[in-house]
Amino acid sequence: MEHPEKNKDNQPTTHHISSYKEHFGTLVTLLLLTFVTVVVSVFGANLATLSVATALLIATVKVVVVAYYFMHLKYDLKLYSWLVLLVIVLFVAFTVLTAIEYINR
Amino acid sequence: MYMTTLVANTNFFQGKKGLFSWIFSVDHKRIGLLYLYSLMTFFIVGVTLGLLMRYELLNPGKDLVEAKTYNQLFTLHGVIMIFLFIIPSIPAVFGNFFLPIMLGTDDVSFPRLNLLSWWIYILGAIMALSTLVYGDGPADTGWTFYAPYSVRTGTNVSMAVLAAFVLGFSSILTGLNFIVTIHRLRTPGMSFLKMPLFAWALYATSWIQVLATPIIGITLLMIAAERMLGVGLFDPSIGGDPILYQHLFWIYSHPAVYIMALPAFGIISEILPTFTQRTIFGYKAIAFSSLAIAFVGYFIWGHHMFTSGMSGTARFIFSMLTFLVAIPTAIKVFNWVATLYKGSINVQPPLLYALAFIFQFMIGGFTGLILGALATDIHLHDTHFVVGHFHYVMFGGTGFAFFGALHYWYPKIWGKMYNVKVANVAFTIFFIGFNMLYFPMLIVGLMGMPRRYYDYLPEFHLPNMISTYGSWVLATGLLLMLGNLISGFYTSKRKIGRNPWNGITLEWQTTSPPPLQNFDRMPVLPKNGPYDYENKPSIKE
Amino acid sequence: MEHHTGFVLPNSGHNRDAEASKLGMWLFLFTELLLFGGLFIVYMVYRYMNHDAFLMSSFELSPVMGTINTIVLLVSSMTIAMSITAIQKGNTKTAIKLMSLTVFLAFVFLVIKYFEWSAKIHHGLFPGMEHYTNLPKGEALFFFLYFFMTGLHAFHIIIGVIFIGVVISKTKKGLLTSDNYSLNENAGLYWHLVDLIWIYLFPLFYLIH
Amino acid sequence: MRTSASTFAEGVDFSLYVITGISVFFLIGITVVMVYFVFRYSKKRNPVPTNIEGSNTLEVLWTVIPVLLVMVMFYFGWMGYKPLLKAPDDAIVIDAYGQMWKFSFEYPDGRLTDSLVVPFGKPVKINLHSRDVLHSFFIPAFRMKEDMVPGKNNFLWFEATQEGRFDILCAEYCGQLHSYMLSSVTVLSEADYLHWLANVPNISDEHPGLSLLKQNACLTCHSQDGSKIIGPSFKGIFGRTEIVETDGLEREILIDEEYIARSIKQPNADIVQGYMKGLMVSYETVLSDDQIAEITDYLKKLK
Ligand code: HEA
Ligand code: HEA
Ligand code: HEC
Ligand code: CUA
Ligand SMILES: [Cu+2]
Repeated sequence: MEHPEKNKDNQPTTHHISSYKEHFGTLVTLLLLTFVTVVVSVFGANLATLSVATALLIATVKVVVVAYYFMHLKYDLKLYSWLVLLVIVLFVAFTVLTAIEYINR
Repeated sequence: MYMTTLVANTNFFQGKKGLFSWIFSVDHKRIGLLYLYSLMTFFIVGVTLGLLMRYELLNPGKDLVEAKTYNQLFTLHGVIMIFLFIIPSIPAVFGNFFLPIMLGTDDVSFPRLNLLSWWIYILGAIMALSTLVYGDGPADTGWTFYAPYSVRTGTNVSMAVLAAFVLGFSSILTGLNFIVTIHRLRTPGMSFLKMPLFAWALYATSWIQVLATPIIGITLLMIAAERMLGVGLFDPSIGGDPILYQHLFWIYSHPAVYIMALPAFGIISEILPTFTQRTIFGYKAIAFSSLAIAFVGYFIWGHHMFTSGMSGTARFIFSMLTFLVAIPTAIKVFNWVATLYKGSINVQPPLLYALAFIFQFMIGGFTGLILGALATDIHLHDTHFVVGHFHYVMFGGTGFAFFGALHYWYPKIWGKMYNVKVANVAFTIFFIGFNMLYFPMLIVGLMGMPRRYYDYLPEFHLPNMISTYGSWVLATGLLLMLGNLISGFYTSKRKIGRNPWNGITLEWQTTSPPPLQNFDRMPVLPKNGPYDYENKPSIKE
Repeated sequence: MEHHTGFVLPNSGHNRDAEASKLGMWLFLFTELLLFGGLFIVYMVYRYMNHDAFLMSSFELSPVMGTINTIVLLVSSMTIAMSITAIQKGNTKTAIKLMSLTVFLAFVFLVIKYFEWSAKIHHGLFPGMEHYTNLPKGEALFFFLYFFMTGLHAFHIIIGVIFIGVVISKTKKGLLTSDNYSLNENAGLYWHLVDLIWIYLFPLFYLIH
Repeated sequence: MRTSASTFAEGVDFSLYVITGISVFFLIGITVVMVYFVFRYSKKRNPVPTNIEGSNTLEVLWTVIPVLLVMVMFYFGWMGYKPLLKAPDDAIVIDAYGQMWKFSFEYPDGRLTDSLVVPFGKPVKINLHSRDVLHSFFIPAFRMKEDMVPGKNNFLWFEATQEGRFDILCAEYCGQLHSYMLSSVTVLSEADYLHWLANVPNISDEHPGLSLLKQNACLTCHSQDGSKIIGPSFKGIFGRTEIVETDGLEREILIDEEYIARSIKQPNADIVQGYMKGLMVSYETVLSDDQIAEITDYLKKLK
């Protein structure tokens, strides 16, 4: 949990510059995933709830990609990734606890 | 870029003068005091409403007001006390004033955001109080705004929930500012594990403020939307569910009770070492238990809904987790008591408040355990036992810690001193009045008197009467205490040095009151942790 | 200022600290995520309780429009990310162009949204309207949530546009440069958040058939 | 503490004693130690403090012991509560309705009452319903309560262990007259209960319209003697003219059959001057047209 010592002119400690190519690659990945989602949901309609689960799963993958590359988590201090994880854990706990109540009614 | 160059011999009261230099100041100390003055104003309004309620409950039947007015009274009392007084109280006043000083820096990370959060707070307060004078009257729903009643009643619920929404933003901004400040601005050499425990407590609190408040924001917004658009979002006739509202409300509002409690724990952890002149017992245990409380506190909201018809599984889980949250609190209490062991104890008003805190918070906590157990909560839910419980933790706990802090840091903030003898007398009256007011509520709750009752059955009369008399004793004590503090401004002759209590944290190394830049010389950290009295740096005037 | 004592506090809240503003931004994003999180919980519970009605209603929405908007937002996310690369490399002009492109895409998103909404409102599906009030159990909830969540999301888009607008003008004035770009980064983070939320809104409302 | 008059009460009281016992022990113990330390180590008696940083043994001890103790508390709380989860199959089933601000009960044979009568020593299951907002069905002597939630089927069951009459209170805030939402449960010996079921007449010879008004709790808001409670009085209502607000516009109307029916079905369409919107809920799904006609007929007679 030690915080990074700032260097003397108070610039961000993380200097990584992502390349344009990396950003473009990220976009292509995201578009592909979107395509898969649409295909699964529109054409896999008979899978019913399963298609929702898949769609959400893919959405989660997309979110991770956006956060990791576009939002620079990959190159930032580990602290940020841990905090994002904390928020996700909390949200999942809220939904799971609420769901337990409704499913067992 | 610029660095902070310090100016000697001017304290933060000097320098710019006039109202505007205060309400537009970005100095954390002035903002802290702005909060103090506004907060005390709302507190007086809130307690006055409380006194009126107690007067109404003196005898069965009507004593003072109509049923509807009574309902509006307790709603406004709850809203003011929760959102305007106790949630901001310690963080916004003492956190703002002392956190940067204790960390050895000159301000919070975002000074302007800090000022903004005070303005938002005032805006929210005006919105909340505006219902008194305009529209269809203050809400009459209880501070919980339970649907569907809150959607149906003709009183001005929309304004009240929007006010709470706005106040949430103020709370979030304070929390955000503190987290960043703690991460970025600790003085060199102060690692996380060398931070004062008050900073630790605020750190844990801030995480709750940031991560829980948005949920209630959106929920209250839904209530407002529902009323304005005339749709029944929580209405079963269109497929909604009133219980869902309760879940969302308590997902925030249970963690919120630790927003109220954790900073108070921090205060106690500061007062005890100072007045025992020894290091705190179990520093790490106290520091980490704050984080544990904050974390576990997120998962136990269901204990407010044990009688709402939740599934057995959910009741089982929520009840069990509720008991777990008592453990870190227990750890704190034991460590505090152990800190008294072999100290050199100087009994002064702040210490009295701290001891009363421990005693009353225990009563509050233990009644909390009784409520957390399923069988007993089925009987006690929504009775005056609950009212007794939360006044014990909120007023007997946080309220007492707040006043303890006020007595503790008074000489530092103003460079003056109140009359200690009068303070001790006021404390005694306050303490007796408090217990006389709230203990009977526990009894009458066990007897089965529901809360939010304008009128009650004759068998509940005696405890209610004692309770109302207690409220008058309490009021006497409070008035005496406030009077004593205020007259200290005018009558104090003694010039207060840097360190009247012989404290060890950094705020005692600077002048009283502190200069605008907080320090007139470089603060020195004790060698082994913040409470290392054996290697206490000597402080020259 | 007045007379100096000649010593300086090492860490000051008045210093420019890029890491601090980034941390602050992330914390703010967390609050936004949980704000929508609350709505997602509402969505989850009501979908569970009114399963068929939610299915029925989602047919009213056009997956084509939804997909186009998803693509628009993803591309805009890339352009803003690239604009940060540009400013880091000192290519101020490119950065401004990329940010303007982001703003343009945001408008495209809003225009499409506008047409979608007007079609729904035309059918009287907006909460409080005649047809809405007579909807069967559950469907009214779906449309309330649809308007509330996409509306709140659109509101964030507008805020984001303003934010990026401010950054563009500051960059133009030369206030933000290759060694002072934390505001650019923060605008980027905010914009990605808007994208993140849409990534979930899209399947939940448009694709659940 | 009140009398305990149900099998459930024993479980509640027992867990209460367990938790209170442990709590009082700790409360007194800790307070005594604290006060003792303050005297023993006061500045006068102990001028030089000793710095003790902590003790891992103690930390473990005072983590583990409370964990065990709270688990004991949890266990008794759960065991005391568990019987409530499932009602015995042979329980007598009674439906209870809550509405602003009245309880009413429906027996299996269709008998309607506004207070509860149950046999001694027999399991009774109460299905809880609400017609408007949240209420809570609370019998302190039985130590039980459960909320009445619109749109949700909650229940509660008990076996009375004492004959007599006990209070029923509403324990969930439900508006203006929340504290007057009272009723009672009378526990009769089985023979008396059967006698009550068979002989005490259910429907009295009062006007059917009046019975409907009573059953639906109209009279908690509307008086029959001209006094103003929550809503306008029913006295002389038929044929009177008054000012109402419709969609924000004021207009004068004459109260006739049609207006009364509309007031019952869509109470918020016309708001009588001086009264509040949103208090009265629609009875469209509760009262049939025939029943509304009965009510109207009765109201006509209330001069
Ligand atoms: C400052 C605020 C605060 C705090 C800190 C707490 C702390 C706790 N609260 Fe409280 N509570 C409220 C404020 C607070 N509460 C409010 C406002 C309400 C009502 C809201 C409303 O409906 O309007 C409420 C309501 C409430 C309920 C719902 C009651 C109902 O409506 O039916 C419950 C039920 O479980 C509960 C439980 C607890 C528990 C278990 C703790 C625990 O954290 C307590 C832990 C502390 C201790 C246990 C004491 C110290 C420990 C020792 C001395 C060591 C020895 C310990 C052991 C051997 C275990 N609280
Ligand atoms: C920090 C929080 C806090 C504090 C400090 C208090 C303080 C008090 N509260 Fe509090 N109370 C709540 C938070 C708080 N309350 C909440 C959240 C609720 C739930 C609301 C709901 O149900 O929705 C509640 C509900 C509540 C009820 C239950 C209502 C019901 O269910 O029917 C009662 C009843 O007696 C009560 C009484 C009091 C009293 C007498 C005080 C006393 O502290 C007041 C003591 C008074 C003084 C110390 C006065 C000193 C006087 C002056 C300084 C000036 C006086 C001037 C004039 C009279 C002109 N409160
Ligand atoms: C919760 C309180 C409440 C209950 C219960 C209630 N009403 Fe009302 N009622 C009101 C209020 C308030 C008004 C006036 C506002 C309005 O016109 O809607 C009103 C208005 C009326 C009117 C129009 C009176 C006039 O003078 O124009 C009629 C008729 C009426 N109610 C019938 C009933 C009947 C029949 C029932 C029971 C089946 C009932 N009410 C139950 C509160 C209530
Ligand atoms: Cu019904 Cu309170
Ligand atoms: Cu709680």
